[in-house]
Amino acid sequence: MNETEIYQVQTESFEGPLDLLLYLIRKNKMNILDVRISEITSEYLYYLQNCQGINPSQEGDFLMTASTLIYIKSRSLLPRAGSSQEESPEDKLIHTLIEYDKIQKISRLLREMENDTLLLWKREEISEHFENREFDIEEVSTFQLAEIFLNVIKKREKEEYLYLESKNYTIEHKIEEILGLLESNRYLNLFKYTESLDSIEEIMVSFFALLEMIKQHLVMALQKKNFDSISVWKKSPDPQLQ
Amino acid sequence: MTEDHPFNLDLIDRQIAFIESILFVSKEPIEPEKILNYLNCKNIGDFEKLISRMEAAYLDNGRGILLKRSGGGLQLVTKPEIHEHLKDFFTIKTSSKLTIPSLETLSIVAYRQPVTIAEISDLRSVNSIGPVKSLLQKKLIRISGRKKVPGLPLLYSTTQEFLLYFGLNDLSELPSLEELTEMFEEKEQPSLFKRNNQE
Amino acid sequence: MTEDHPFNLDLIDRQIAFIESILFVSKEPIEPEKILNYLNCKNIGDFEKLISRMEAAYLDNGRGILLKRSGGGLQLVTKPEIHEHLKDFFTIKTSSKLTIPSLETLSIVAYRQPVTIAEISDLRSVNSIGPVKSLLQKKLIRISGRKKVPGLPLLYSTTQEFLLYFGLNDLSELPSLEELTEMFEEKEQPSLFKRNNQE
Repeated sequence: MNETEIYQVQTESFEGPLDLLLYLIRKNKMNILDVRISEITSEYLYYLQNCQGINPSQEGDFLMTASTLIYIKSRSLLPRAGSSQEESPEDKLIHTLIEYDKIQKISRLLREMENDTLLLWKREEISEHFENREFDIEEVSTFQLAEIFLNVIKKREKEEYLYLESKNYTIEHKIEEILGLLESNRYLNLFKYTESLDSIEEIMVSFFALLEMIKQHLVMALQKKNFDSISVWKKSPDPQLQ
Repeated sequence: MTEDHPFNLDLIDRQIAFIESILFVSKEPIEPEKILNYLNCKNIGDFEKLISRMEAAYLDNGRGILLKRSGGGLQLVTKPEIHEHLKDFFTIKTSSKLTIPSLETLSIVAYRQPVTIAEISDLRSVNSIGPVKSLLQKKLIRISGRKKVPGLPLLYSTTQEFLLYFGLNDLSELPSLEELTEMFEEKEQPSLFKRNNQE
Repeated sequence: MTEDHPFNLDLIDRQIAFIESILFVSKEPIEPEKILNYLNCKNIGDFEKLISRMEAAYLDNGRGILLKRSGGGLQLVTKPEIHEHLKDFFTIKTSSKLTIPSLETLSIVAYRQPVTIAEISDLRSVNSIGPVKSLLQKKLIRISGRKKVPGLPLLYSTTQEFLLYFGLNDLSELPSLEELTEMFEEKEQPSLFKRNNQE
C-alpha cells in the first residue's frame, strides 16, 4: 500500500466489517463471486490494527469478522478433514457479502428518495412544541407505550439527593449536582444548564463529570437532530427487572 | 429572489409563491418586515402591492385559504365559510386524543393489569382519577373486578378495543420491559478515551 | 356540498376550496376515499377530474405549494424549487437525514419484513439495536408481532410513516432486487454515497 492510498483510506469510515470487506474487494478489483478471501484477510487485519475507519463502538463486530477470516484462511492452508456436506464458512461469508451488497444498494436508493422528499416541506414544519402535545390514538405505537411505562417506573425510583454548592469544583461534586438536578427534572437541557454556570472552569468540570457519568451508565445524552440542544437523561437500574 | 425589477411579472409571481410557502410551513404569523428584508424589497409600496395581489388571488372561489393580517403579522388561515364543513369532516378524529397523563396511565394498566387507581396514582405520583375516567370513556380500559383488600377498590384492565388500536393479537405481543431496557442500554464505549489520547 | 351537478362550475370550485382547506389543516395526508365520501361523490372519475384540476392550478408560478399523493393519501407540500429559500429564510443549516446504519437497517426491514433484530444484526454483521431503536422512535418501523422461534423475539415492519418519509404510495413502488441491481450496474461508485456520516 503506497502512501497516497493510506492517506485516502484514513478519511474513510466503515459502517461495519462487511462495509470494509466490500471496499477491499472493490479496491482490489475482485468480483464478489470470485473473492480470494486469503488475499484480503491480511489487508482487513491491517485496517483493524491501525484503527482505520473503525468505529470504536463496533470494534467487537469487526473482530468477529476478523476471526472468521482467519479461520477461513487457516482452513485453506490445512488439508480438508472429512467430507462436509454443509456450507463452508467461506461460502457463507460470500453469501453474506452478496446480501450486504444489495442492502447497500437499497440504502443508496432510499437516500436518493429521502433527498427528494426533504425538498418538500409540510405544514408546521417550523416550531414544534412537543411538551404539551396531544396524540391521536392511531399515532401511538406499542413501542411508545412501553417506553412511557419504562419512564414512569424510572421516575418512581427517585432518591432524594442533597447537595451543597461549592465554589471548589470537583468532578465528584458535579456528578452529585447533576444527579440532583435530574431528580427534580425529567431531563437536563445541557445548553441551558451551561448558560447558568459561573465560569469556564465550572463548565469544563461539568463536562468532564458528564462524560464520566455517561461512561458509568448513570445518564445518557440525547440529541433529537444535529445542532439541537442536547438533553441529559438519568438512567437508573430497575429492580423490577432483576 | 433578490433582483430588483418591480415590474417583472415573473419575479412577482415567484415572490408571491415564496411568501405563500413560508406562511404555509410556519405555525406562527410572520412579520412582514422579515419577508421584506429577505426579499430585499426597499419600497414598502411595492411590498403592499404584492400582498394585495395575493389577497385578491385568495378571494377566488376555488381557494380554501386566505391571507390574514393579524397583530403578529401575516398568516394563512382557512376561509370562514368552510368552517362548518371542516368541523363535520374532522369530528371523528377530535374525540380520540390521548394526553401524556392518559398515555402514562394506559401504559401502567397495560403492563400491571389488573390494577387499582391507587396503584396507578402511586406509580405516577399524581392523582390519576381523571385519566382513568377518560380512558374508560374511550373504551381503552375497563373495570375488571375488585381487589380483595380493605375498601375493595375497583380493578382496571385493558380492553379488546385496546388491542385493536395497537394492532396486537394479544397482550403477550407487547414488548417486554427486558426487551425495552436492552434497547435503552448504551453500548459499551471503552475505547472512547484511549483513542482521543492517541492523537 | 352534497348536491350532484357535475357540470356546475361553482360547485366544483367550492369542492376544490373545501379539499384545499382540509388538506391545509391536516398534518397527515388524507385518504381520497374519506373526501369522496364526505362530498358524496359517487363517481370516482369526477373526483379524479377534481384532483387533476387542483394539481393543474398549483402549477401556476404564483403558487408556492403543490398537491402530492403519498402514503395512499393527498397532502399539500411546498414546491421543491423553494427549498433553498425556505432554508435561508428560517436559517436552517442542514436538513437532518437518516444515518447510514439507520438506512441499512431500514433497507433490511423494508425488503425482509417482518424481521427480527437478530436477523438484521446478522445481515449487517453489526449489532443493530441502536438503529432499530432510533427508527422506532422516528416511527419509520413498528413492532408487528413475535416470531415463533425459541425466545419469541419481536418482529419489525415498516410503517405508514415510512411510506410518507420516502414519498411512496405503497411498498410495491419499491423496485425489486433485480431491478435494483440493474439500476446500479451502470453507475457503480461504491463510495460516492457514503462516508463522512457517522452515528
